[in-house]
Amino acid sequence: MTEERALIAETCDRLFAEQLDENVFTAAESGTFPQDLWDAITENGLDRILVPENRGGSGLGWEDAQVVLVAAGRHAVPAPLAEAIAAGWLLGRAGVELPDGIVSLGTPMVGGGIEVPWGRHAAYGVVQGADGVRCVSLEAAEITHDRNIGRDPRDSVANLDVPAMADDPVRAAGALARSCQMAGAAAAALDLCVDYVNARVQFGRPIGRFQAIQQQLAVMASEVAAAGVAARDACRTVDAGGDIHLAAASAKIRAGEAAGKAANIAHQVHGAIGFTDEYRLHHLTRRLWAWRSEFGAEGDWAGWLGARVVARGADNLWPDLTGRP
Amino acid sequence: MTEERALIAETCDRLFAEQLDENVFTAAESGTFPQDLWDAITENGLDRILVPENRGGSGLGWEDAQVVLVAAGRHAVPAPLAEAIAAGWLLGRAGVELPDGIVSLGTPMVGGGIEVPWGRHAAYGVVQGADGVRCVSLEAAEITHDRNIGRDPRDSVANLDVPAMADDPVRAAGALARSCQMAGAAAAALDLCVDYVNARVQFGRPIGRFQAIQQQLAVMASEVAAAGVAARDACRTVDAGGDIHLAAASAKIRAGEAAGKAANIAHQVHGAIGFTDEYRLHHLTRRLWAWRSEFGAEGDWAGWLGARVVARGADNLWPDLTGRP
Amino acid sequence: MQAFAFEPCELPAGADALRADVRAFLDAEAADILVPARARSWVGFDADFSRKLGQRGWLGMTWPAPFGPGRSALERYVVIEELLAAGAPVAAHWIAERQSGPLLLRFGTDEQRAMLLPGIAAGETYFCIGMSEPDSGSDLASIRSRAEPAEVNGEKGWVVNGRKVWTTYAQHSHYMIALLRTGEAGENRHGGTTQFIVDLSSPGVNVQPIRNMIGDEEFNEVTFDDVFVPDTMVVGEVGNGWRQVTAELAFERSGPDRFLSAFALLKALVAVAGEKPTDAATAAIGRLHAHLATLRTMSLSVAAQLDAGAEPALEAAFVKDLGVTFEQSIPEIAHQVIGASPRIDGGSDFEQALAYVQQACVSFSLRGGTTEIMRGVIARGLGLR
Amino acid sequence: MQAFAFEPCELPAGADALRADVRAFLDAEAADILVPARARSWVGFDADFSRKLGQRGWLGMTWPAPFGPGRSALERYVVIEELLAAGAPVAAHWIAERQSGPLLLRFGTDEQRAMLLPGIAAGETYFCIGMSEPDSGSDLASIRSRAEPAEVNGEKGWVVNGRKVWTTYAQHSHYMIALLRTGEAGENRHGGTTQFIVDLSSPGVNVQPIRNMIGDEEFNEVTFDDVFVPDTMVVGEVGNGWRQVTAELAFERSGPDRFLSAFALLKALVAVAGEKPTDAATAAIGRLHAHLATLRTMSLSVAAQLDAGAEPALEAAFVKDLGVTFEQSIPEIAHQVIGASPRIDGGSDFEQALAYVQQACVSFSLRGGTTEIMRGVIARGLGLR
Repeated sequence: MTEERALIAETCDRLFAEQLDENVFTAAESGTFPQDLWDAITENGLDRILVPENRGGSGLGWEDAQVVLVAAGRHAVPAPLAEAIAAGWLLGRAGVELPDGIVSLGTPMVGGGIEVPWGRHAAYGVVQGADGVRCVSLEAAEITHDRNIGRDPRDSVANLDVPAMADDPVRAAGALARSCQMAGAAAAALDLCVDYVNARVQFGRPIGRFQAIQQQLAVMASEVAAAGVAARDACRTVDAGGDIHLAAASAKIRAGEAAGKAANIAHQVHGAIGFTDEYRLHHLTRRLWAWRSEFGAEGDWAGWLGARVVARGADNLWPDLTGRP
Repeated sequence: MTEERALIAETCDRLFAEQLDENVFTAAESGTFPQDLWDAITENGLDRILVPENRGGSGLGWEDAQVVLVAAGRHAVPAPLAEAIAAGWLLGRAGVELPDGIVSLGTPMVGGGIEVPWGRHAAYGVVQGADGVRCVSLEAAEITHDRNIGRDPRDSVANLDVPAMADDPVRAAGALARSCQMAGAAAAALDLCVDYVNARVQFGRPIGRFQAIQQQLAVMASEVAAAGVAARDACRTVDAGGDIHLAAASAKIRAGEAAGKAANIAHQVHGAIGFTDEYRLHHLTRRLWAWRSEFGAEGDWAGWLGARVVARGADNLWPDLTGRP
Repeated sequence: MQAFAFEPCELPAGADALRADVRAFLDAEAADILVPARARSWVGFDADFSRKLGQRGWLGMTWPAPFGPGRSALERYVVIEELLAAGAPVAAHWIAERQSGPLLLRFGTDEQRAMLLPGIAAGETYFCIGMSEPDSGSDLASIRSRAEPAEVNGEKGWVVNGRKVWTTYAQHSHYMIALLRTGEAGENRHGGTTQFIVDLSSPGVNVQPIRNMIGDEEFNEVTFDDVFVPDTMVVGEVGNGWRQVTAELAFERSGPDRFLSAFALLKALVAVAGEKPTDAATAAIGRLHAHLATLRTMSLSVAAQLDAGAEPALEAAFVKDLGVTFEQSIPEIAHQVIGASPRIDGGSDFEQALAYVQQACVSFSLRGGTTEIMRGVIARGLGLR
Repeated sequence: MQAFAFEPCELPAGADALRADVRAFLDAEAADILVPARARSWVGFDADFSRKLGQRGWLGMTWPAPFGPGRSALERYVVIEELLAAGAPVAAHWIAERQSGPLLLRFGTDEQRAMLLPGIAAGETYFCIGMSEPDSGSDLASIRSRAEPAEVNGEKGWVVNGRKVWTTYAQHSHYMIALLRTGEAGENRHGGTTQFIVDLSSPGVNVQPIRNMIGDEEFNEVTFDDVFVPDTMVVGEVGNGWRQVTAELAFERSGPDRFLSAFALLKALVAVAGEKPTDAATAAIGRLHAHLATLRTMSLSVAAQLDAGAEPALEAAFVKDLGVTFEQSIPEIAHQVIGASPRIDGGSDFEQALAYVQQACVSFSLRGGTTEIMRGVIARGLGLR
């Protein structure tokens, strides 16, 4: 990792660690916006990391944003940071001015209307219109409040419609951001597991000495490693000018599957303590389950990617795999 | 198990153990019909267990046939016993005379023609015609020889056509027979595994003492138990007048999945010795992989059964599950 | 040769009529339970509902007179599976009726039976199980909560000190069957423990609900500070706790609660697939149906064997391990084939059931022994340990 | 905090041109290989093909002059992955070029290097690995085949007695790098072994092919009866065998052969799905594509780190474990989504590839350490052992 990115990672870890404790989580998960956390985020420009410099952002790339998003995942950050980062990239790419205030992402819902994560707190939502990406004000929006399994706000807007497009860059950017968050949350869950099994003693020895536990954590670690590589690989592809949908598909499929496996193994290894509210694990695992299904679950993206691979034909399978920038 | 069935099981085990050795397998798997084995089978009337008594059979039910088929699976019997048993039931049920000689099953192939296991050795094949089950002579058939992964003959007849029916009782009877065979072969593979891990010493102790091996064989044993119950349950359902397709679907789905898991765990636990020709395991595992895909793989039957469950609707899900005879 | 005993069993003659009665009862008493509540299955707590079950004679059905109608275990099985399939709230009486009652019938005294069984059968006296401790989860033999012989106000008994944790619904229970240390564990580590009936209203008992990650308060921490338990409340033999507990555990490992905990979600999945059928959803439902049918047949077989006095520990362990694997696969499969993003407040029945079961199912493999422990039991049954 | 080092790596500038060369070479030399043969991947044995690779300078690419062109490990990676993706027959030179050559470069003597490296680079001198023994599979430290110091006709050396088993392609190899016991294992059990270059044409060497369940003769049993091995054929230090072997194993755990062994079947699956697309097949292909792309990036990262002199043992173990799990999932997925009943003589390309890989894939997890061993290595890397 370059020094620059290492510095970003350090800044994020310190900032999130300072800002987040059980009270902030409890408040955020019952609908109170974590304003102090958000202010610290905006003061450090984390939300505008992908906004071009001439528009007040850091003008960095997805591989830098990935460091912020992985840290956000590690700390289960209950704030619309991923949405803001992706929105910044989408508007910057489309040459659309980034408004002040919280900007989230809007994607069409089955049955009409759009879903906007943190919609109740957001001033705008970036949507894919017929003629490209638009920034829509949510001021006059009829917002229905709801939450995902992570108890983060997942609101919907009935009176705003967006044509359901096959390739929706808002959905793809959201999926790429979620892939990075999942890689971070899964890695943090693994750290909790390793510490727990080395500390928890049963039958006279740390449960980490039992081969069954070791083999399960080895599987979890492999999945965590794969999620991290898949997310970063996709970010590098986009930075190098590659197609956002192809990149997001690969990352969301691999990181989403890893998220499910990591969350389930983490709970199996922790036993009852992992199921309690007081113990940290659930902040990570509930969000892993939620994020898997947002901006397209693995099944959706696998169908999309598979159709393209099949259409390209067997003879192009290997050349395409090696041809990517 | 009733005494009667225990006696049948004992007879089969003894007969198959006497008849089968490496030479018989090698000959059968390279196309020579195991005539001695077959004669012993027919002399004991095992092939006619489901044929009504007034037609020269034992007039017993599928739950009795299941005992023979499980034993055949245990010993990886390389002969058309399952086909003959199913054919006997189909013809008996349709009131069609059972001809002399080997009677196998014919099912339509994608692209035309019918597939007849052991076709080159069979005198007849039972097929589902437009107006019910028929017994077709294979004398004038143009038979193409081939083999499945178990190296048992899987021949096809180009100049015999059968209308592809949604519900083909020949396919269902074949699937039910294969489910019983798989239950037996998986159980035999488990016995080989338990003996091997208790004998094979590494790092100074039998590898069966390693928790990772124990947990894997526990999973294998659960699958073997489930396969046995699924196959027997289906046979009881048919004996009680239940629908052959519903029964075969449930058994083939559950036993097929168990077959795949059991074969893979068995090889993982055995390591290199399990991969050799001289060691017995592959006679069982190759047939488990082959039988999974014959007379409808799990995916086909799951789609068929799922469509019916969905059509019956959520409110009938539980009543239908408990309503079965 | 490994031989697994899953002899098929026929439900007794009156089973269909009984089943119809229970379904009628449920239509009357539990029709308005919303799907998300049904998804809570046997953690749904409703004392009124339990009392009504008692009035119908469906609690303690298999107990001999004078405590129960002495009906067969398979008749009880029919009642239990209908209640679970409907997601009826059975938590209040669940432990008392399934475990504590049978324990008292087997190891209790006449006095204990007379005092407690009627209340359990009436759906009014609730029990919890005091086994796990902060430092004794899977390693149950290492428990440290102690009962010292003592005499208080001229009554012989024991003074109890210690801490039990993860005790389901202690906050709603009248009694706890507590496994306490009364002597040294000894060579095989399984000695020196005794089961006591602890009246939770006794002075010195403190029950502290533990909020779980879904926000429910199902688990509790129970602390004992010099709690007096009279001699008359010892269950079975002093020092014989381990054997009495393991017999009890084998009994509760194979019931329909081991594979029906996620049934409400499976049912919701069938409904959703009906509205918008896809090949993936249809095939997944067909596969799950085959698994469920097989599990039910295995579970019924074990129930019949238990009824006939056998102790099919290996077969019960198969049902538990296969059952919990099946339950925990349902939210994963629902995610794969429907890919909906579950909203936990206003989402559809399917979304709410998926959101609940996805979180709750990780705890399904903790009750009555974790997956590793169960597979250890199976490995022992195979002769590997 | 667990930090896994998978820094991304850029392929060197000439990689694309090199890739085009290899593809052109394959079109000319391996175009007519049928799919079933391609499915055999790196167990395809063709001395002629190996020699042609040698002539193109594609064997021992990374070796320093005078033995090789000293090209980068990533350039070699491009050649290897193109050969494997095409299912070209690389078995003849495979062990010699990937493992024995690098071992000699690192631990060998100038004399050994001069004698053996040119033949390997030319694709004419083939090696096999003598490690496992009948009673020493995963527990490599327990090997018993011995080398005793001796002098024969005035030449100092060692007399070897014992038995090696599961030795891939010993029947086609000129030399074996044999790990033999030359002293006591000692406290940590890893002492007292030494690596020798054994000339398989020496008197007293007996090579016996072992037919495998697919009918191929890939494994062999090699017995040594008083075989004389001169001192000059000791590799590295006497007694240092274990360390030299483990360094060698880490090196070969993360190459493209760890996840491309079933590529011919994946390619056939894409073709079949093209003819008769179903949702299930399409989604499965999308998922496998994502897994394969991720594995390749991880493997390339490890290759770059090895090239820079690092020893990423944990990262290499991830690639092996994920890679073999990926390979072994392909026949299972093909069975689930296509459900064809593979015929092994006249069946379609897809059926023949499925039949072969379904049987062969169970052996993929045996090479270079079983799954349990690999996950033990990972657990150690996590600080659990």
